[in-house]
Amino acid sequence: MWMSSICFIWGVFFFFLSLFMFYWVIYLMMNNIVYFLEWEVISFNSVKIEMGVLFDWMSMLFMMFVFLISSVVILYSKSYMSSELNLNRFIMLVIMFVLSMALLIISPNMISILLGWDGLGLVSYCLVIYYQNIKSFNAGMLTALSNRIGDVLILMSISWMMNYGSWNFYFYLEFMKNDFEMLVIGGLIMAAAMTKSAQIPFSSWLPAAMAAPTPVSALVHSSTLVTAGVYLLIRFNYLFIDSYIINILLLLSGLTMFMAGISANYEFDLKKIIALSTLSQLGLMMSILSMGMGDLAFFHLLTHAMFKALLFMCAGLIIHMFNDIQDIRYMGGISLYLPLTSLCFNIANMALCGIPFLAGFYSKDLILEVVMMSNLNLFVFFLYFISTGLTVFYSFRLSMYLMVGDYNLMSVYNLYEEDYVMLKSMFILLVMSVVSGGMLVWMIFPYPYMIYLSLNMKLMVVYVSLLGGLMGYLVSVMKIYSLNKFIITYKLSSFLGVMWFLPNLSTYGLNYIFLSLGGKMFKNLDMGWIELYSVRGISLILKKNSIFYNFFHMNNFKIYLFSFIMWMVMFLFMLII
Amino acid sequence: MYPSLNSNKMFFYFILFLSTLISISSNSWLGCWVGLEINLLSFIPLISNTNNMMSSEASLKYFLTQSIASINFLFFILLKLMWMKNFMLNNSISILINSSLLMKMGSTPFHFWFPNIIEGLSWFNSFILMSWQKIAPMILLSYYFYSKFIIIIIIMNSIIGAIGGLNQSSLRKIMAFSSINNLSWMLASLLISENLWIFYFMMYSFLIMILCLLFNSMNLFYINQLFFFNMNYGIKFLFLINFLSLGGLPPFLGFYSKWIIINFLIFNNFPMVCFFLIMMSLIILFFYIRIIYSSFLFNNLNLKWISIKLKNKQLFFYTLSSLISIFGIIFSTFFFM
Amino acid sequence: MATVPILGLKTHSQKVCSLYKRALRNLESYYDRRNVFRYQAVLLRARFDQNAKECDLRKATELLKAGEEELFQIQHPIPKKFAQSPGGVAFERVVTPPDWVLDYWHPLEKAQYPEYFKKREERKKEFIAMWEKEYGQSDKKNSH
Amino acid sequence: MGQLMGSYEARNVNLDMNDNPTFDPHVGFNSQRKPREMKANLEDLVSAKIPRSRRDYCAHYLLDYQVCRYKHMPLVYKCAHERHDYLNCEHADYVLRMKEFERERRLRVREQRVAGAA
Repeated sequence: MWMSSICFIWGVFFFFLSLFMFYWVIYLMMNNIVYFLEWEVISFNSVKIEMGVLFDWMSMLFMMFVFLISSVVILYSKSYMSSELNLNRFIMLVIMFVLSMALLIISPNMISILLGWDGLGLVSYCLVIYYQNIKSFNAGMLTALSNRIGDVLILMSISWMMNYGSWNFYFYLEFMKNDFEMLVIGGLIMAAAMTKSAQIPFSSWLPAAMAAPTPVSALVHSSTLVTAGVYLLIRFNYLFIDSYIINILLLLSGLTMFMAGISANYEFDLKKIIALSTLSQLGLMMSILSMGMGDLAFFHLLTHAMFKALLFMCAGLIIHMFNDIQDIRYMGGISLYLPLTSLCFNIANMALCGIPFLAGFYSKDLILEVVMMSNLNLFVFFLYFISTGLTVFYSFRLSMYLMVGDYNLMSVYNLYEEDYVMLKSMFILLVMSVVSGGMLVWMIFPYPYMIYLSLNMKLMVVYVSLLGGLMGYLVSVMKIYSLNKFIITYKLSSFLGVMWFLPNLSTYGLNYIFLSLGGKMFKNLDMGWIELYSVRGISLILKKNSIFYNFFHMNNFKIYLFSFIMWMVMFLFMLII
Repeated sequence: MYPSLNSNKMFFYFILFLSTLISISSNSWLGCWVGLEINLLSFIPLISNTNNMMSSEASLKYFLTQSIASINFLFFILLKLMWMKNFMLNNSISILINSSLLMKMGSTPFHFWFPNIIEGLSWFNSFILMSWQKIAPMILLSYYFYSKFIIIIIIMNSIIGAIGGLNQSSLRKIMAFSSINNLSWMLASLLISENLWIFYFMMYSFLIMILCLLFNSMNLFYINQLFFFNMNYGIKFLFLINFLSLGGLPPFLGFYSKWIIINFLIFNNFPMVCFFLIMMSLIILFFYIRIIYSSFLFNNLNLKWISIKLKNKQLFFYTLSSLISIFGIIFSTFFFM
Repeated sequence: MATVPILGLKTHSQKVCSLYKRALRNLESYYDRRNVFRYQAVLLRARFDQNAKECDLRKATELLKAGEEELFQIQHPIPKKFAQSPGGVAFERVVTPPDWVLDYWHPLEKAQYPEYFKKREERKKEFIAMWEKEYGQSDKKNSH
Repeated sequence: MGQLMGSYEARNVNLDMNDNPTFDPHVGFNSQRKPREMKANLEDLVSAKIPRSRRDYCAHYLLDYQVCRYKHMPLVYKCAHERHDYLNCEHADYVLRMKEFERERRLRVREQRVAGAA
């Protein structure tokens, strides 16, 4: 009784907290005000150490979404984790995660951001290794260490920011924009955000982190943890306008979007496909952010959070029904057996593709049209549109694999959908992923974007989507005589299918060099030269000298006094001469 | 620990303190000499203890060295008076006068009497010798010194203090060598200003007082006594951490004085002196830590029949002064908040 | 003991069977519809059957080597694995503590289940007796 | 991308998207052209916290929209008309700017042609 009621208590608590945040959003937006509370802990040699919180509509809105998702995820875990002995621990970890996310969201100060950021990294590590098998340990280590890079970069930016005497970056963004130090800080922050949001050199951890329990994936690796980087960059957005370092981010995030879109088509693990689609959407957010449209990135972040959490929760239910099997090759025909789950899944998938009037439509379509309106090079433009097509491509492929066809696992089976605990919490998100786009597009854009395009340009999104949908249908239909394209283009396919070999880069690639270097250093310096010439050497010299010195103390007292007199006489003679 | 309430000894203590005051407040060299001489003669009866042969040997040695130093001092101040008419500065004669004063305070290269004598003294007399007896010669030195000579002496002091103490097993000798090393800091502070010297000297006397009182109350004379030094771990920790303070490890009070001297030395362009002082105090810290380790970590026996009990009154005093020595620098920062 | 066979030493037919099975599993990863898989499996079987009657061992070894090579070249990067089997996502997710952990329980803990532990001790004695009957008395020199 | 295609023709006259008009505004016009006037005044814009990039010739519509937004805050869709007016104005502004861009391009081409003929 107690085990299941902890979920209920916390779920309801977070739900009401979310409603409270919604009230705050309305209040702050209506009056166009920002609350900035600050407590000066200590002021030391003109450096102020402060704890600040910033309540503006942006942080409150994000908090509202985070709390809503965490409330439904906790309610959902009641059933999903029902046979778990340590459910208390699990829920506590999730709550700690949500609280550190909240700390990150409301802090305008680098140090408190670091606290939230490190909290996210640590708790997400604990959550990834929640199932204690080798796969989870490896994934957790990869996650933790990739995020650790970001922590270090934030620490470095903190030390750079000490130049300004306070860590409230909020004040310096515009004021110190042309400063060289601020440029360095911006670069560090950008790289840190890239680790957290799994942009290209660091993206291998996000699919690996799918070793976590599915509610965790729904909360952590789809909508909150990975968007922390995007959120941080939205806060730092003023700094990046017209600065050249952001072009690197534009390129890398565009490539991430593209790479993840392609890799999702080769992946067969249900959760990994969704993770890769998250990665693709993160790339979309990052790239529109790096073009200076922070509000659009934020908008997509929110809508994406809704339908991606829903998608993960549906996937979790399916995995639950299939007795932990995640491979979509075993699945099929679930629309017949799990109709309500399939309903949620398809709506979330369509929202992801940007089917009109679902949540994703408002944000993605707006982003793409703004991209078309802006002055952009051809390469990035194609990255955007190919990735949009790829999104529809893998979504359709996934739907086809899951919904259509026969059940592939075994011949005698009975799937049932009586788990209304999970379904109820999914329905909350279902409603949100239908209406949140239309709601937010009115609410959070005080300054609307004007779009004016020619017909073909306007229909470009529709073209690529239709093409992607067609291809998604084609790859998932398998006939006896159809050629296996994977074997035909084996090398290319394996390159694209494993995220352009990025996992190898972040596991074996870099470690090897540094480990071997460290081994050599240890052998030659620590155990060799340093030991001989500094540690042993100094102590030997001191010991020898000390023994030699003790020899002087063996002398006669008479000799000592005599030598003193001699010394005096010597100087006396010098005086006379 | 407390000096016995013997009226004769009280009298000699009185003369000991008074003679130093005579010496340092006199306005002629001859008056200074008189003060030093009285000081010498009043300290000898304080040293001697009829029950202990070592102390009479020490008093004899002390008498010999100090009187030879006094003779030389008298000779050269008279010589200076005759030849230079008291106004001129001459390097050679300043070296001669300085040498005799350095011998009096037990600085290198005339320090050989110092560890020898201290070996025969009680802890309280060692404390007097290491702190009070240094006042008069050092103040006199500050009147008239040849700075290049003193710099050489400083460096030698720091090296000899560090190297000499490394191989000792007697706590009194270790304290003597650490005193030689601290003498180098004091001389360095004399190069800069007398106020700095007073500051350093007060700090040093305070720290050394805590340790001497401690050793006296527990009858500790050799390192191996620390191996079976059986008392409450926390109290032991509190006491022995004073060694780190004396060695000048940063969060403790002993660092404060050294810090300020380092600061002034660098301001006044003595980087080399500063370098030697810091490096050698590292070695000093090394053998302090060795003392502490033996009591804390390994070789530490808890013998049931050796148990050290402190009187409550003493304990309060020691704890208070140890606390000041450990947290003094942290407390003092509150003054500047 | 001398009777332990040298592990890893397989006959040629064992190697071929192993190759065939692995190739089938690989095909299963590629062709996820059952009917398509059956068709491909028949084709694969036909390729194996073609050379089934090969008596020249030198040639057969070469064929085996070529087969291994081909399988390696088209190994699926994401093989199809059941979740709880080795290599699957949920492998060892539910930890089953080994039996000997019970021997290290505290006597007080053991006292909570007296019947079970009584039976357990008896079973242990039986097991030791069985062991000694089969393999003989353990050497005193080897024991600690 | 649209911008890229639109400005592709202008490359051979070295005209960039962000360039200001260089010719006299009256060249080739019979009637006198009036300079555009800014309807919203600066104090209102500042007090409404309109960011600098939005203080253009349509800012008075934007001000109306903001007022309406604050009036109906959670139900912002009631301000659809104001929003529409603002976007229409922006659209007209965009068309005008594009026309000016095209005029600039053609004048530059003409200048080259005249220089080539001479």
